[in-house]
Amino acid sequence: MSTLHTVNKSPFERSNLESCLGHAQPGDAVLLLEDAVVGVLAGGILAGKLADAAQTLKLHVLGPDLAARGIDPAQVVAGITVVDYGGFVDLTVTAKAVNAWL
Amino acid sequence: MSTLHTVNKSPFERSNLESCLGHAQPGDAVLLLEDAVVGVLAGGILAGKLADAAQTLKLHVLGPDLAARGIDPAQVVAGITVVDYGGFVDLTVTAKAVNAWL
Amino acid sequence: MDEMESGIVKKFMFVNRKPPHGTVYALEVLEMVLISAAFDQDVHLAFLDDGVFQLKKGQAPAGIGVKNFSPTFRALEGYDIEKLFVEAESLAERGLSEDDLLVPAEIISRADMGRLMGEMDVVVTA
Amino acid sequence: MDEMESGIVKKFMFVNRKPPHGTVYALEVLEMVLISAAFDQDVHLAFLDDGVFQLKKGQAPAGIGVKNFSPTFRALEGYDIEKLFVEAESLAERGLSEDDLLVPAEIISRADMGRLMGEMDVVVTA
Amino acid sequence: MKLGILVNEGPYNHQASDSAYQFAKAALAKGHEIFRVFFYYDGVTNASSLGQPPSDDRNVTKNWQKLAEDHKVDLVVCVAAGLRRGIVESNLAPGFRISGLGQLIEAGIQADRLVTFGD
Amino acid sequence: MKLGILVNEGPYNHQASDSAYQFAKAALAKGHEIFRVFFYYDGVTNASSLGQPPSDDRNVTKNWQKLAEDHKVDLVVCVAAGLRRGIVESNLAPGFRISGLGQLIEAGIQADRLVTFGD
Repeated sequence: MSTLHTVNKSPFERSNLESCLGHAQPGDAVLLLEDAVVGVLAGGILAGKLADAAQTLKLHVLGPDLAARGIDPAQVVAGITVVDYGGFVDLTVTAKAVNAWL
Repeated sequence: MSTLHTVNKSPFERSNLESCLGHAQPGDAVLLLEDAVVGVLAGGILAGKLADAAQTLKLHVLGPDLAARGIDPAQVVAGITVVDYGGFVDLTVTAKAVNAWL
Repeated sequence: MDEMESGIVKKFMFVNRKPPHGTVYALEVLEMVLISAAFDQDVHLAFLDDGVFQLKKGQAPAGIGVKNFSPTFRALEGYDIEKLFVEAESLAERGLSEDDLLVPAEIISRADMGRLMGEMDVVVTA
Repeated sequence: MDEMESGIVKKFMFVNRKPPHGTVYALEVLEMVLISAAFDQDVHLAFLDDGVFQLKKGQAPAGIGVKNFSPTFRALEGYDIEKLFVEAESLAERGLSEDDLLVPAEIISRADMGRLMGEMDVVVTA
Repeated sequence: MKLGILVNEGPYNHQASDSAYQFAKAALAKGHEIFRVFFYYDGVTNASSLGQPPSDDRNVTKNWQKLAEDHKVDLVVCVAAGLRRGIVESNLAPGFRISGLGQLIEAGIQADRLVTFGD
Repeated sequence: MKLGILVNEGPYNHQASDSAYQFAKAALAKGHEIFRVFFYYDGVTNASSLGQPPSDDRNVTKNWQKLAEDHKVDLVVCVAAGLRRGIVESNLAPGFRISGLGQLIEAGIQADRLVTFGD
């Protein structure tokens, strides 16, 4: 079974997304929530890195956190799935363990 | 008169040192304190960037914070001056304003 | 209050480098800014790095259970706080443009932002 | 206590990614680790990113007015907590080497650290 | 499924406790059990009875209390972290209890998943 | 010279308040005046009378109180930030006073330098 990794800080400000991606195993799920959601805009400089990561990891972003910051789900990098809190719970239940990259 | 910039977070973890260096004006003073001091080891990957910055800025690091983290002042990148809290006060008084990169 | 009539006018800058909602800083800085209006100072607001998201249009935080304070930025003009500066490079790196901003602001380069910061008497960051 | 005799043994990992002293996390994680020893679990400590500085020799925080808890790492062995893993790349990036560490620890690659994390039942990070 | 939750930060300054609350609500709505919510580090300040957020803002402490009332969720504040930060019996909000760190390790053992929210 | 200090974080979780205290002590030792220390955001929790850190650790609140006693330093806690976080008159440590954010702006105007400590 795979791990769910959560990242809650802006990848422009902190290294925790980078560290997460450097340790996650193929097939693991990653959820970006809280301030981490600012990194997912298709026009941003992290788009390429996220698209690459989506080749081996299951990337998700929390919809309520996107909405809070005025980010249209249509502008999110392709390959990242938008979920709500219920989806976060489902990812937790499906995973073997949850690894929070604080 | 110049500005004193303070940076208190690890430059390996956060972007605030980078942002500080991108905005500081020639002749400004920069003080690394608290967790930011972990970036100053001559053998670390930020040594080159700090040495470059020391060409135009007056770089300082807080000695008590180095000691707390077991870092020998002799291992600090050349061009960075070690100061104590009194030195921090002197830098503050000498500057026109203090800009904390939190 | 005496302090509001000190006669001293300083260049104040409130620096915003963090996104809204993940921390309270954006909201509480705004409270500082509103208070500062009563003191007749030369107030500047700077938005750089992730702080540019504070001015993003369309913020709807009901789903995370917190209040939407972003319309308050529109009220700043009524307090004569009109010097809002947004860093161009910060917008571009994040895939944002001037059209994304909910209030008029002057878009300036990183180099100009650095120079402007250097002119300030008091810089407050959260 | 009943919970100490549950018979369940899980692989626990305490992940340390922050330097000591700038925040309380390193100290309070250590308190968690010490308590976990009473529960007969399979306890792992991981030090990566800036967390490697927690194990740096020669920490002397008297000058910043806080207590030096780093000797506590030497006491872990007495609690049968002996699985300490330090990431090689994190050390190298920071200009540190195995000689800088105040306790014996297994130095492993980032790839191995990722695999080890993937084997855990419970991962606690601060 | 039985879920444990660890909250590392106080209310308002960080979104962590809001996210933890929304997660807990969603988990309960899906029929899962919250085995325990443990408050550590600055997370202990979620349990202050003295907080009075502006009336147009959410009240994080009351959110937790309602969850405890409606679903009998066990809200545990770390005694040592609380002492450091001034969260003690005299200002503990109803619905929370103070106990030791062992309660967190127990949650890690007994719950099927432990989910951490922090800075 | 007259110095103002802004403290944005609570004690223990972040070093910010320790650094601010050491800075203030060093400034006083050099003959400077501390015009005011203003506690904002989570910084308000520096003023809790209920904190009881372990006996072998420093007591940040007492450090501030001693500074106020010995040097008449004005320690001001933001009323709005305090209300949010449960720092109110009933648990305010002696030596601190609660007032409005205007006290911070005034410090920015009246002091020769304003120095910020935070996360």
